[in-house]
Formats: sequence, structure tokens, C-alpha cells
Amino acid sequence: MDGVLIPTLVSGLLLGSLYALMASGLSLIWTTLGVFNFAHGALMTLGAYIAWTVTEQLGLGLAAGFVAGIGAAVIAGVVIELLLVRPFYGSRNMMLITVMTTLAASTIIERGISVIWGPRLKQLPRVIDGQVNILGAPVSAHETLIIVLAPAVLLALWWYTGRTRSGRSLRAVGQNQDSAALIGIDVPRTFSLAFGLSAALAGVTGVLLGSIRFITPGLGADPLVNAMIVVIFGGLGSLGATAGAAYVIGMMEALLVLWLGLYWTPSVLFVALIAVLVFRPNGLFGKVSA
Amino acid sequence: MTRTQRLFALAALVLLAIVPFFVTDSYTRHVFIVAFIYATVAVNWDLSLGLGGLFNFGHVAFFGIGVYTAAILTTALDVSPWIAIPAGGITAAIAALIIALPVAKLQGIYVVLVTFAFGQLCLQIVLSQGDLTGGAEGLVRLPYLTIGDYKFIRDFKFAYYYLALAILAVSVIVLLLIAQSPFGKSLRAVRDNPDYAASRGISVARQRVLVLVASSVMTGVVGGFYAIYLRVASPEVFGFSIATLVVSMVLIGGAGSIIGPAIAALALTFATEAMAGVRGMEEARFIIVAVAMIVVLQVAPGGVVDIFGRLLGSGRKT
Amino acid sequence: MPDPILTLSGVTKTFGGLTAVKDVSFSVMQGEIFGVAGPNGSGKSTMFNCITGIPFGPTGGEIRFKGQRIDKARPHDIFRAGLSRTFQKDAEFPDLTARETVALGGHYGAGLRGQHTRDAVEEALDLCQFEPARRDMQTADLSVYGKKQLMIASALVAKPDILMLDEPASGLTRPEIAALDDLLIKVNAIGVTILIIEHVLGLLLSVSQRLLVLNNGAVLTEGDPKTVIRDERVVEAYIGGAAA
Amino acid sequence: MSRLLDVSGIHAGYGTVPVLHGIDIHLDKGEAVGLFGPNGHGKSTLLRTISGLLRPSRGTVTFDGQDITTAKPSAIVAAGLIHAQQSNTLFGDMGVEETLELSAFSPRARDGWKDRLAEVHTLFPRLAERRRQKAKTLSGGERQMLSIGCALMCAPRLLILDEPTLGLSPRLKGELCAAIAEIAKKGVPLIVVEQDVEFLLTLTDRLYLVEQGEVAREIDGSNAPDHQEIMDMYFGEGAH
Repeated sequence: MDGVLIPTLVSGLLLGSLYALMASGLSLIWTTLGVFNFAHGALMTLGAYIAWTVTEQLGLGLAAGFVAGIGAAVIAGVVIELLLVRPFYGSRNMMLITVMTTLAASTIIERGISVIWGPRLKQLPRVIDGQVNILGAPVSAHETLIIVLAPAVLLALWWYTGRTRSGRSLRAVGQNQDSAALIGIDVPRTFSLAFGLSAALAGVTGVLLGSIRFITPGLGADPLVNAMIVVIFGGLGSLGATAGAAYVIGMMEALLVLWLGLYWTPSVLFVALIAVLVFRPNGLFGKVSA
Repeated sequence: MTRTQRLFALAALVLLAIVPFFVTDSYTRHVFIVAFIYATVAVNWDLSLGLGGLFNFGHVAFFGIGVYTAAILTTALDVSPWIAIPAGGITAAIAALIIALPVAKLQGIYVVLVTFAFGQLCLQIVLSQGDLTGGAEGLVRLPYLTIGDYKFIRDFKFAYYYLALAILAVSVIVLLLIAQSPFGKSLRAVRDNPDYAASRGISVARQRVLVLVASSVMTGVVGGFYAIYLRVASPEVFGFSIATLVVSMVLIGGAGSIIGPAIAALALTFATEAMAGVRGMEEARFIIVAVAMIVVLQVAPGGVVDIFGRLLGSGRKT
Repeated sequence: MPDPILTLSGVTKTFGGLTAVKDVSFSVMQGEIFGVAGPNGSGKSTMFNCITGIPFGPTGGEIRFKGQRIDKARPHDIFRAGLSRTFQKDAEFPDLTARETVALGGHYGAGLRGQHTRDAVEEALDLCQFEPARRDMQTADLSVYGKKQLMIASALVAKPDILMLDEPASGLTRPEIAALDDLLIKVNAIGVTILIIEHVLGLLLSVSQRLLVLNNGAVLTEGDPKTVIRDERVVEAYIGGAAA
Repeated sequence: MSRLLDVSGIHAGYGTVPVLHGIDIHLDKGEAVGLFGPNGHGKSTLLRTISGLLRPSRGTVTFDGQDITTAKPSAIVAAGLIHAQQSNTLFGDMGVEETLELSAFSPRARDGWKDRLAEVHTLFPRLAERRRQKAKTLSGGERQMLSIGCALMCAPRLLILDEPTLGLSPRLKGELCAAIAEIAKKGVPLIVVEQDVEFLLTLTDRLYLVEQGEVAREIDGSNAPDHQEIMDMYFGEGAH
């Protein structure tokens, strides 16, 4: 058993790290604006394509590719906020309308990528080559980097929203927009900030994933769905709950694949999801509203 | 539903019924059939989304379930297509009941997420259960419809055209009846003011379960028809693109109006089919539909029917 | 002495660290008009919501209606059991006509069908003196008083044992308040017990047979309206210590 | 004396429902005024319009010579016009100290924020005791204290308080009234909305009675209503 268990746990950790990066970006926008960004996966894909173009086509190296990929995601995120979310502030159906506009944005970006880059598979080089030994199991250095980087990014985000002025203003706007405005916080600017930051997280995930999977226009769709399951499990309320749920789901997925095989894992995950929601409508770690 | 609207719906039905006598080429009839199929999915979605105010984003999965029910029954179990098509309605209703369990209790965005995730998980299951579903390649060479020796594909799809139109007409008539019934009014009440509705004896959770199941039946049936008509089942039916296309039909047509989404479905299907014929537009047409939906949401959140309503001075929909 | 129809014992409702309703106990007797007064923010509406389970019942304590516990019941079951309420604001189905709105209560609340529903709808609208010409108008287009009448009619269509009114006079003009006064007396005369909360005291003092005053979420005093209103503590609760 | 705030001919409402029908109020430097009147007649709407949360359909708001009618709320706060809302729940999941620190947000408020925090703690010692507690766990009175404390952290040049004693016990109400009187004594210009007219009369120089979206009456020392009049206003004529 030992020979299988450790690699499974490592793969669970890797999945959990990717989901945590994705889901924390979704949760950041949700807690600040009450908008669920269905284009989050497409932003990730866009980041990966731009990084590939700069790294491979223009030959400027991986570092430049990373910066360009993340930057492109941020710009696209801010544009989405300005054009597709801002016009609907204060609308009674804002949550529903923005689901549709961001869904449309994801279609536009994904199809746009198909038109520009075509259907051929692409891949980014790895940040670090070679292998690392974790508890006797060989793991690629790149995957180890993701496993280490994700908690670091989450910690940085936690520090930022808890300790800095602008980070705290994000939380304040999320909890009470009127009160935030009345202590002098520029609410619309804070919205742009939230979208930009979240898109940066999507970009980071995209460029990291772009070297362990093939880059296709649908690169972001799969992780987005898994990140959605994470936020349903964890509730959308807090960063801690979202991160916790990400690792729980990542581990569950890896263990289910080990025990039941790839065939039944999605169905079992979904049944578990329904069961959780029947008994805890606000998620596994979510608060039950009074 | 005013008298004018009822007359308009009747006139439209008569008009569509005589179309095959003027349009005789197989391709144009095919576009009509596909448009009727999309329209059926859209109007049924409008029942839960527009009338019920339930943020159900898994509706297209009911369609996909109908598609795969008919495909699996006819290929693996040799069931007659005449039974396989309605069977799609039954499996879709069962799926709706399962998804309704958590959805009845959930609020806001969680309804969107769970229903959306449901659709994506259907896709995952179809992909992983390749022995039964054909995996990513899907199922092909389904049996076609016949009555006695008459094959529906003959006479330039003449019979398929009327069957598709009949499914759409039944859907629209049933939905208009539902909209005018106490049940339909209770749905609008729950949508607009759930607290007030509950305080008048309406169980919000129960109406949500009912509306999900009601909207799934004809959607599953038309899914079964789609599979039999095209003689294939492919996992694409669970994808983002079809969901975005159909939701844009509901929105552009005007959510909650039933007739509006039907009109929008016909118009959008013809528009996208026309664009598909232009080189370089195969991908871009989806972008254009997405942009059109955003524009409608910005300038006329009530959709096209709302615009007509304002032009005619009646002010309010239905 | 008639029997109590609705009894609250030790009802408490908290939101986080805030206690909106504190240990409230009282009984409403069969057939009476029972008034609840109290300044803004005294917990009247919260208490109302607790009784009718919207969105949830109380955090602590017990509520009995016709002898049955209802503090954990769901709102639609509470209405079907014969306890109906109105809302202070936002209470309309903008997409439905007046007749359709009232019919919903008859259909889902009292299980009426077909002609029975239609008769009950007209009866309730007549009782509330809702203008016949406006009965097929969209609710959104009605006047403020029209919406009030409609809401009361939709509560009465299921022939409830008790009608609970949440600040019915807010936003009404003086003649409209006078009409409302007459309406409540008429409704009470056909045997409907009334529990009314109101911030404006004129209407409350005119119709109530007994009056309860809430302040800071707790019962301040209870008794004959004319006596209660002279209570120094009540005056102080409304307009401050300096005045008392 | 010069005008600090001039609100003239304000019409505003929500959607198609008009609430304010041409309100005029003003406040001179160093002055304190009170607003009172029945519920639902537009007091809170007026305050939202002044602080920029609501755009008026007609009329102008001038603060210290600047037209702020269409200014953003954050710019209005930066200019020093601070509004503490009625039953303000602030930021439920944020700690008391954290909220107070964040409230010194605009550039002008950042200077000397530590001194002001100390002042707030002197005024409301309970906020110092509850430093690390989350806002949603506070009692009603503590929430009001935090709300006023936050407003003070914004370095107000004009402070607007909307029903600061709403729903409080007499003891807590007394405590808050004393604190507000203390703030007024320091020379911070005030607009206070209250039901307690007699408290307003001790605190402020002038009162406006707002009824049906209009100023129904302006009251100063010379035409102050007597006890009977106030009783009539609330309890209806003939109640006593």
C-alpha cells in the first residue's frame, strides 16, 4: 500500500493547491462584490496563452512570459469588471445578470483564443527541471514548487486582507458598501482592485498549469468546475474555509481515484456534494444564517 | 397573456405549419428543425428561470440526459426510438428531482453553482463511462424514426419537421396554460416576493421542486428527439457553448414571457446557421451571440418582448 | 373570560451580539383587538416575524396558537393553520392583478378551488371595500392605500382566526387612516381576532381593546390603552427622559 | 458667521417613488441643528442625499463653499462631511480596533489618527475593552458607540448622526446622549436626527421638523414647542 499511498497524497496535495489558488480568486470577488466570475477559468487560459507566446514564440524567456501572462489576465479582469459588471451595480438582479455576462465573457475569451491561436496544443517549459524526493516518492520539482507556492500565496493574501489598509478596505466593502463609502473608501475603485487581484491569481494558476498540462482553449474549464465544487463545499464566505475545502476536495479526489478509479470519482464527488448541501445549505464550513 | 398575444401565437403556429409547402430544400428544413429543438429547450428553461425565478443553470443538462437516454436505449438495449424519445423525458424528470433536493433549500448563488456543477458532472460521467456512452467520441448510427415502412428522413425531412414543430407547440401550449394557472401565478409570487408568498400558504421549497421537474420533462423529450433525428449523441451537449446560446435565447427573447424565448430561438438559430456558412465565422458566431446577449442586458434587461411591449404601449409583459 | 388564541412565553430573538427581542410573554384573547406599541427599534417587527416564522422563528421561548406550538413551524403552514399577517412594506406581487393576488391565498392557504376561490376573492375584496373597477389592475399600479387594502384582503380570503397587521398606517393620509380604522372594526366584528403593531399611536389607541408596549425589545407594560399611554415609562420611551 | 452646509431645493427618491419634495436646510459654522419628525417621511433619505449615497433629481448641496451635489461619497468624506447611519451594522466580521483604524481612511484623516483613537477610547471606554471583538458580536449600544467612534476617526468637520440612540435602554441612551453632548462641546458642528425632541433642544440651536418629504417647520429658542405640543405630535391629539 505504501508505494501507492504517498504518491496519491502528493497528487492530492497538488490538486488541492491548484484548487486553492483558483477558488481563492473566485472567493475574493464574491466576498467583495457579490459577483461570481464565470470567466475566471478563461482568464487563466488567457494567461497561459500569453505566457506561451512571449516565452516560446517571441523567445523572451519564461520570466518575461510569466509577467506578461499574469499582466494580460489582470488587464482582462479589470476590463470585464468595467464593461460587464459595473453597469449592473445596484440592479435588483445583479447576481444573476453578472452570472450571464461573465459566462458570455468566458465564451468570448475562449472562442477568441481559438480564433487567434488555433487548435494546436501548446505547452510551457517547466520552471524547475528535475525531481524531488518526498517521503520516498519521486515528485517533479515543478509540481513541488506549486505545492509550496500555493500556501505561500494564500498566506500573503490572508496577510494582505487582514493587515493592510487597502486589503482591509476590500473586506469592508464586501461587508457593507454604504458604511465603507461613508468612511471614505472609493467603492468602485475597490471593485476594480478585487477583480484585478483575482485575475492575477487566475493568471498565476494558468502559467503554472500550462507546463504540466497541454494548453488548449478549454484549459480553464475543468479547474473552474472543480473550484466551483470547492466553493460549494466550503461556502463562499471566507478565505480560510475556501482554502480548507480546496485541500479536502483535492485529497478526496486523489483517494477516490486510487480506490474507485477514474470512472466513478466524479459521480461519488457529486453525490457527496448533494449530501452536504441537503444537510448544510451553506456549505461544509459555511455559517448557517440566522 | 393578452388576447393579442394568443392570436399572435396561433398565427405563428399556422404560418410555421405551412412553411414546408414553400420551403422544400432539405437544408432549410433542417435549420427549422434545429430551431424548434432549441426553442423547446429555451421555453422550458424560461419556466424555471423566467417564471419561477429559480437560477437554474443546469437546464441544458436535462436536454443532454434526454439525448443520452435515447441514444443508450436504442444502441445498447435495442429499444424502439418511439419509446426511447419519451423515455428521455422520464430520466430528465428523475434527474430534476435529484437536483431539486438540495436546490429547494439553497439560496442565490449556491443554486447557480450546484445546478451548473450538476451539468458539468453529467459531462464527466458521460466521458468516464465510455463503455456505455462512447466517451468523448459519443454514440453514432442511432436508428431513425419510421412508421411502418415510411422513413422520416424521406421527402426532405417532411415528417421530422412536423414532429419537431409538434413538440415545440405542445411545450408552448402547456407552458402558457401553466403560466395562467394558479401554479404559474404562485411561481411569479415566489419569484417576486418569497416572504409574502410563504405568508399566503405557498411552500417555496415545494414550488421549486415542482417547477424544476415540470421544466425538465419536455426538455428531456426533445433531447431524445434530437439524438434520434441527428442519429448521434455527443458530449458537447453538456458544454458551456450550448448553455450560453440557449440562455441568450431566453434573455434576448425576454425572461418570463414564454413566447419571447421561442421567437429568439428561431431568430438566433437562423442567424448562427447563416454565420456558420461564412468562412472564418465558425468560432466567431459564438462571440457575436455572447456580445448580443450582453448588449440586450445593458440596454433592455427585459429582453425583446419588453421592447415590443413598450412599443405597443402595453407596458408590462404577460 | 375568553380563551387565549395566541400565547407567547419567554420569546427571545438574537442576531449575533444584538438581542432584538428579550423574554417577551403575553396572550391575545379570542375575538379581541390587541395593540402593540413601541418606539422605532423597540423590536415590534422582529417579534412579528418570529411569530410568523419569517424567515425563522424565535431563538428561544415558546409560541402557541390555538394550543399548538408554532415556533418551529414553517411560514406557509402557519398561514394554513389560520394565522395571517400583513407586511409593512414591499408587500406586493407586481406581476399579478389584485384578483390574482387574493386568489393565491384562497388556493394555497385555504385549499379552495374554482368557483369557490372566485367567490371568496370577491367576498374578501368587498369586505375591504376594494374598488371593483381596479380588481383586474396590475398590483404595481395601485395606490399606497389600494395595496394596503389588497394585502388585508389576501390575508382574509383564507378566513383566518387571527389577523396580524404590521404598521398598517405607515405612509397613509389622515382620511385613509380613518377608513382603515373602520375596516379593522368591521373585520373584528365578523369574529377575526386582530393583533396590530403601530408606531403612529392614533389608530392604535382608537381600535385596541388592550395595549402592550415594547421598549428595547422587552415588554414595558400591558393593559388598558388609555391607562397605559399615560404611564410615565411609556412617555419616556417615546420622547425621552426630559419630557417625563 | 458663514455657511458650512447649504441644502437647497432637494428632490430625491428611490426608483420612481419620490420621497423628498424640495427640502431646504442649512447649518452655519460652529452650529448644531436637530432633525425630527415621523418615520418614513424622508429624514434618512435626506441624509443619504447629503452624503452622496443618493443622487438628487433636483436641488443642490453645498459644503463649505463647494458644490458637492454630484460628488462621490468618498470625496465628500475626504472633505470632512461625515455621516453615521441609522442602526449602522458596520462590518460584522471585522474587529472593533481594526474598524476604528480603517475609518481613518481618507488622506486628511490619517494625520493624528492615533490621537483621535485615544479620544474615542476616552469617550467610549467600552470600545477599548472590546478591542478584539468582532462587530457583529457587539450589543446594540456598543454598535452605536462604534458607529460614532468610526465617524470621529474620519476627522469630521461636520458630523451627521442618524438616530444614535435608537432602540437603546434608558441607561445606555443617557450614556450616549452625554457622549454626543461632549462631542458638541468640543466644537464639532453637528446634525442630529432624534425622536427625543427635548434632548435635541438641549443639544442644538435649531430644529427642523421634516414631514412628508418637506421641512414642515423650523424651530429655534423662540418658538420651541411646549410639552403638550410634543405629546400631541407623537400620541395624537387628545391622548392626554
